[in-house]
Amino acid sequence: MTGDAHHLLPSAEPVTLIDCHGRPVASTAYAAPDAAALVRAFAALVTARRLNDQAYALVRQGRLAVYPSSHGQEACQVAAAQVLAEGDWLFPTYRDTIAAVNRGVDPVEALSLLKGDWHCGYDPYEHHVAPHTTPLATQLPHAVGVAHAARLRGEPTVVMALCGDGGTSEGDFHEALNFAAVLRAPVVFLVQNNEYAISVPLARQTAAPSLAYKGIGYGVPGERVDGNDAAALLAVLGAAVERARAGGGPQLIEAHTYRMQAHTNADDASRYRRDSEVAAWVERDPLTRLEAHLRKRDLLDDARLAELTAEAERVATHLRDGLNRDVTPDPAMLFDHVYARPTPQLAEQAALVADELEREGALR
Amino acid sequence: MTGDAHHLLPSAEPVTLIDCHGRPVASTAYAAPDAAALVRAFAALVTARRLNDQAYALVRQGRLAVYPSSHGQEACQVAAAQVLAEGDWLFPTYRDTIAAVNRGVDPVEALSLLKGDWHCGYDPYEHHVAPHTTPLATQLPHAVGVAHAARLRGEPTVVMALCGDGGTSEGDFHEALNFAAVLRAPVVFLVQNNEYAISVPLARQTAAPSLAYKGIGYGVPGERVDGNDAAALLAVLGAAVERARAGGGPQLIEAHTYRMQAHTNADDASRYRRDSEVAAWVERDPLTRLEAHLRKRDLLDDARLAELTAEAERVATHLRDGLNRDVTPDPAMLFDHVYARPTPQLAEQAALVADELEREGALR
Amino acid sequence: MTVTAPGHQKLTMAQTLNRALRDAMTADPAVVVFGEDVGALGGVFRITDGLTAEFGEDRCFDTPLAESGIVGVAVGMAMNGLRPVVEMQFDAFAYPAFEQIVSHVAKMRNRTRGRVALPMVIRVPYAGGIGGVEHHCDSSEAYYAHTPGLHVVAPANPADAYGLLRAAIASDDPVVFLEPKKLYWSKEEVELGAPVPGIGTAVVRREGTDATLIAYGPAVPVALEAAEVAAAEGRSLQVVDLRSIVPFDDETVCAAVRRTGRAVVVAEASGFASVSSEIVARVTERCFHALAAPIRRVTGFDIPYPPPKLEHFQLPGVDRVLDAVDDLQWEDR
Amino acid sequence: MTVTAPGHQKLTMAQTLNRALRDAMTADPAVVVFGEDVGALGGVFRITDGLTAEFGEDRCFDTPLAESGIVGVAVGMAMNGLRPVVEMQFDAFAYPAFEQIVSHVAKMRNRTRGRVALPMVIRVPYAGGIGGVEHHCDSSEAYYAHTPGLHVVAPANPADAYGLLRAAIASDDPVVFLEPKKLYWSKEEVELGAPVPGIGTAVVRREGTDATLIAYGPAVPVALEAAEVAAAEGRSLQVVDLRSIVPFDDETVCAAVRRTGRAVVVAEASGFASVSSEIVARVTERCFHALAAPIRRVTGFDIPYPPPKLEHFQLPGVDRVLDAVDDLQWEDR
Ligand SMILES: Cc1ncc(C[n+]2csc(CCOP(=O)(O)OP(=O)(O)O)c2C)c(N)n1
Ligand SMILES: Cc1ncc(C[n+]2csc(CCOP(=O)(O)OP(=O)(O)O)c2C)c(N)n1
Ligand SMILES: [Mg+2]
Ligand SMILES: [Mg+2]
Repeated sequence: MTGDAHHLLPSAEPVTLIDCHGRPVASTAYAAPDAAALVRAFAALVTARRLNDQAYALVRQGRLAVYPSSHGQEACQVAAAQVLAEGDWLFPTYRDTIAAVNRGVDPVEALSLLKGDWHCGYDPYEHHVAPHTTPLATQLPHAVGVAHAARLRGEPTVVMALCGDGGTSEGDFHEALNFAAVLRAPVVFLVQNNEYAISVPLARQTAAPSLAYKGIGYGVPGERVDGNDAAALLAVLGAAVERARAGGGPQLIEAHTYRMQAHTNADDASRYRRDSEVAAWVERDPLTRLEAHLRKRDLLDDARLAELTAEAERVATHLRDGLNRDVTPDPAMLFDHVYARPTPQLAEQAALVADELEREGALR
Repeated sequence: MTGDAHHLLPSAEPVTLIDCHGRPVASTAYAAPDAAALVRAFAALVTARRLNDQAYALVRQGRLAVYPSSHGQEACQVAAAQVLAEGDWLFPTYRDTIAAVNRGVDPVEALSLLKGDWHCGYDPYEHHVAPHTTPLATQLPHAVGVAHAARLRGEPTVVMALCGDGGTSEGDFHEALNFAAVLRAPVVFLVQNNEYAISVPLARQTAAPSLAYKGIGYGVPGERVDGNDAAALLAVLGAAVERARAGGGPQLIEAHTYRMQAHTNADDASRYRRDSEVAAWVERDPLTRLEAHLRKRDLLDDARLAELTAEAERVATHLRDGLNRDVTPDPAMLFDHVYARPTPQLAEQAALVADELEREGALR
Repeated sequence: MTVTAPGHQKLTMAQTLNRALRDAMTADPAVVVFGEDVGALGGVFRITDGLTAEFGEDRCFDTPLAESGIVGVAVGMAMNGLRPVVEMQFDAFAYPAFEQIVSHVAKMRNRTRGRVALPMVIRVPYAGGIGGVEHHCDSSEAYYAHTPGLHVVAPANPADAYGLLRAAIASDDPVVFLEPKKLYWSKEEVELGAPVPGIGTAVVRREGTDATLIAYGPAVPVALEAAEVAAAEGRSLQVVDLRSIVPFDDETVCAAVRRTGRAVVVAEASGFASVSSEIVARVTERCFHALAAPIRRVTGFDIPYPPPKLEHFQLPGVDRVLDAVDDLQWEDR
Repeated sequence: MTVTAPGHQKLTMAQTLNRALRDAMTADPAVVVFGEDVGALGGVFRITDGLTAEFGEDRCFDTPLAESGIVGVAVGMAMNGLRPVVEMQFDAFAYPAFEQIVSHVAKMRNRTRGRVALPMVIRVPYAGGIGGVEHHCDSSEAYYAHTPGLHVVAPANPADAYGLLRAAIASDDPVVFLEPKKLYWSKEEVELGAPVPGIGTAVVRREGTDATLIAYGPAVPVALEAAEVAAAEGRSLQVVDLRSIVPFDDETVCAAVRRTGRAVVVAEASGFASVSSEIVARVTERCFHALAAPIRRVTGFDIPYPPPKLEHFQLPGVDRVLDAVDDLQWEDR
């Protein structure tokens, strides 16, 4: 029974294909993605960074209530989306707006939750992106259910389920991985280990050698990847998706990355970490790294970068315009979507609000 | 960070020190317990088996509502109790009555729950045995809390926390192991893998190579032991307790054993397993195995066995007498122990019952 | 809805529930059943007996022992075209799934403005009266009834059990389906082909003119028995069976109370901040001037469910109901 | 109880809660504080600010991110001589701990016939009105209040917050301590040396003769403001602040309602099967003939808590309270 146990263990070091200086790193286990894939990833990274920073700015301008930025984690976000095929599902957390956008979700709709207009601003079925989930790890069993339903119908769907290092401590993480393993559900669990859960550093979250070692306890292969290396992420996540699609079951992947900004703009990171710690991660930035690599290989030049920057600017403008447009949500919505049909009780309550509004109108 | 990861993995095969024929098995990792310890364990096993079978009989006679027997798992029960020092704590499940009794709990009081007199019939502080827990795995975080509190006070307490193979699937198992690891709490988690959770076989519970592989995901050493070999259990559990007491933190131990009877007498095991499967485990019986071993070493003879059997009979008689005594619990108890002092609301409700009883009395 | 076996038959509630599952699975391939021990064993109460044999492992299967996982996976399956019916083995063992139920099952439709519906049923064998040990006898309906977005129903007889379970499975909204354990073995002539009562409709089980007993689930037989005894003593009690706690049938209940001007709510759950509280509050709000006396409650006490030897003190019994009826200020006005 | 800083000071509720923790930790070395982000960060609301620095890592520490684990570990620590005070980061994030709270925290004393007490406090920043996103604004008191074995309290001002938290920590029973988030920054003259209100005592916050507003937690300031507005319009409203939901102060509440003969319950939580239902039910049961009109409820609707842009429709506001008062059948009799 335990003969093949060790293949479930992750590599001792995170898989890296491109180092901090943009130089290729040899790997026996994973082939580097082709040039087109890397260029595509880089384009997405440029827009991703711009969107992160734009959203952050919009908070300061009062157009967004709060934004948990993935600045520094963009390679995870982009790769998680790009390795999926049409029809595959993505299950994002509150920090994974960029991943959702990379699956096709309009960034304005994606930020509806954080603007305060409505909980989920997009149609989850349109791009097969589940609503952003706030209660930690609770989306993971949903991902297993979606995958298992597809498998029962013989569909080739793979599900990419995201969570953070903190989220791995929740019971739902455990139950989801176990269900996925027992059901052999085609789910890729990607843990973005950004070293912090709000203020709590990884060492207080777990005593494990690494989070990827949790896989073997479910009979799920664990793998570790450099979360700031888009090439390695595309390779490792891509392989996991292929394996799952082929019936190989779930996989657990820990991406080692770093939360460059505070948890959200409402957080004060100076209370629990030093700037020098953050500074050390700047040189591992996923954008500069891939940029250096592409330039070395002549896959990128200033002109092309200017184009990408302009495209990113266009998307940022779209976001800004969208969020600057004030929506006045209709209070009837409060009652419309609690059940397929309002209960008699809700109909009464809706009438009360309608009456209040009418009287207010009459007063004006 | 991962250099020392592999020492957290369990041995490929469960640790065995005495084989099915009572012959010693060499182990490089664990020394065999001394003769006195083995003889003491055997004495306890004889009583344990008798108690299990007596309790089962008492269900048929209607003196117990239900009994989840540990017949076949007695070596786990006895060893879990015997490796502890005075003042250490035991956290049992509903199936661990024998372990509780081996810590000193009166079997009559231990079975109060299953007789229906009161939820917990004994004082948990008297022998440091927590109430039997029914909601699966929920006792495990309690065990961590008791251990951590002791550690904060600098006390040498170790906590033995029991659960079943099914219980490992619950979120609370995960959270408890993680807390224990991060807090370095002196807890030994003993999973009695008896192959079934009611009707659900292990293969539907987990896809892991073995449950002991769950340890590494928390940075907790995992170990596997033959759960029908009292010697191996004493050695492995004893080492874990010592390690925990010395500040080495928690350990996860999976004991491979088998539930010889149905889940409880209310269960119909023929619906989900074949008799032949059960029969195969008879030769691995923990009692016959240790008996054969002790006889080979002249540590046991017929006369001594007769003594032990008589002692077991005495305990069984005590249990029978105790359970045959009908207790009429005082309904005032319903209200006395909800809060330190009854709320005004409860005082009113207690008065209502008292009034009913008085009127009933008046009618008679 | 096709029903395989029309005609009258004498069946227990356990049997009609099993039949409802089987008929629903036959009628709609999207219906899947899973939970702890629901496969080979057929569930500890045998409600899923034979389903794996008949429909295969894909349609009815055992899961790992993890209730949050069961409900969470069901959410995902419901999101992706299926109609899961999951079993929580006992009332108190649904609590590990509480976050999934409150934060997702109840809210998914609302969060997504109606785009993601969750047609799923959470079956909960519930309440006491069976001599069960602690954590096996909780009346947990208030937790669910207080949570907007869930339907909460509790049948009180085999026929309703069949009809309500079919309706629950057919519903496009999540339903918490409470099965009174002590009524599993109650037997009754059932016409399986009969029209299914809609979720949200209460029914007057017994006509009466002096006072109205309002009950649901396991308390209904108690109310009916009390009415029987009262009749012998010359008092005519009406009995309303809610069947559906959410939505609540204000119309039927209030009409019944107005007819008699007096009412007693009977329920097994602890009374404080409960469904009983709600019934008293909403009926009083609506029928205040028709009431000759305040509505009384006969409920479980505000204590943890007692051990078997003491549970009869906790259960609302006929005597306690009749005492409450006696207390309805018959002389005061 | 020793209190470090007597005398009057103008303090926010966040500050008095912090002071209560500090004073309790100083007074009793058995008091330990833990939860998510309560250490270096001082909690996302800064209620535990400075405690780790002052008392060390053993007395105030961050835990892994797992609420069931936090509460479960606290149970064990309380079993073994300590007095844990744990923080759930937001209301909806206490739900993963629901099984531990209902099946263990609430029942341990009862299960063990009083041998094992659990002197522990579960602090829950709760309710809305702060523009929070989904799952950050739940009014979850009904779940706890319905569960026998728990004390449930909710302060409505900085002084009570101090006193009730000291009382909760001193209690030998578990207390669910609900902190209205929107009142964290409300400021008041506080006399920290003043006698601590006992758990279980309501208080009349404002005298009045025409009708009684019954409120708790975040609804109290709304009730007081409504009374102020009503006074200007010539109607005299009395305001009762429950402070303690369990135990419930029937005496104070019923005396207040009897004085006016009319009442409105104001609460933020959804109304169905809620604490509000209980208040209406029990006050009506006790004061029926003193009531000129049925007691009205102004509560949250039976919907999931809405997004920020719409939350003002969900919150009971002054106008809605005054509408309910107007509805108390002033002309009918
Ligand atoms: C069940 C639950 N508990 C607590 C929270 C509050 N909370 C929001 S984010 C967060 C930290 C999460 O850390 P991690 O999983 O590492 O994700 P990251 O924010 O770093 O992306 C916490 C504690 C929550 N959202 N859900
Ligand atoms: C939270 C919870 N869910 C379900 C149950 C019902 N139940 C009681 S025992 C059992 C099987 C437990 O199996 P395992 O953990 O292997 O222990 P064993 O009975 O084999 O000793 C189940 C499902 C329970 N007690 N608690
Ligand atoms: Mg993180
Ligand atoms: Mg087992």
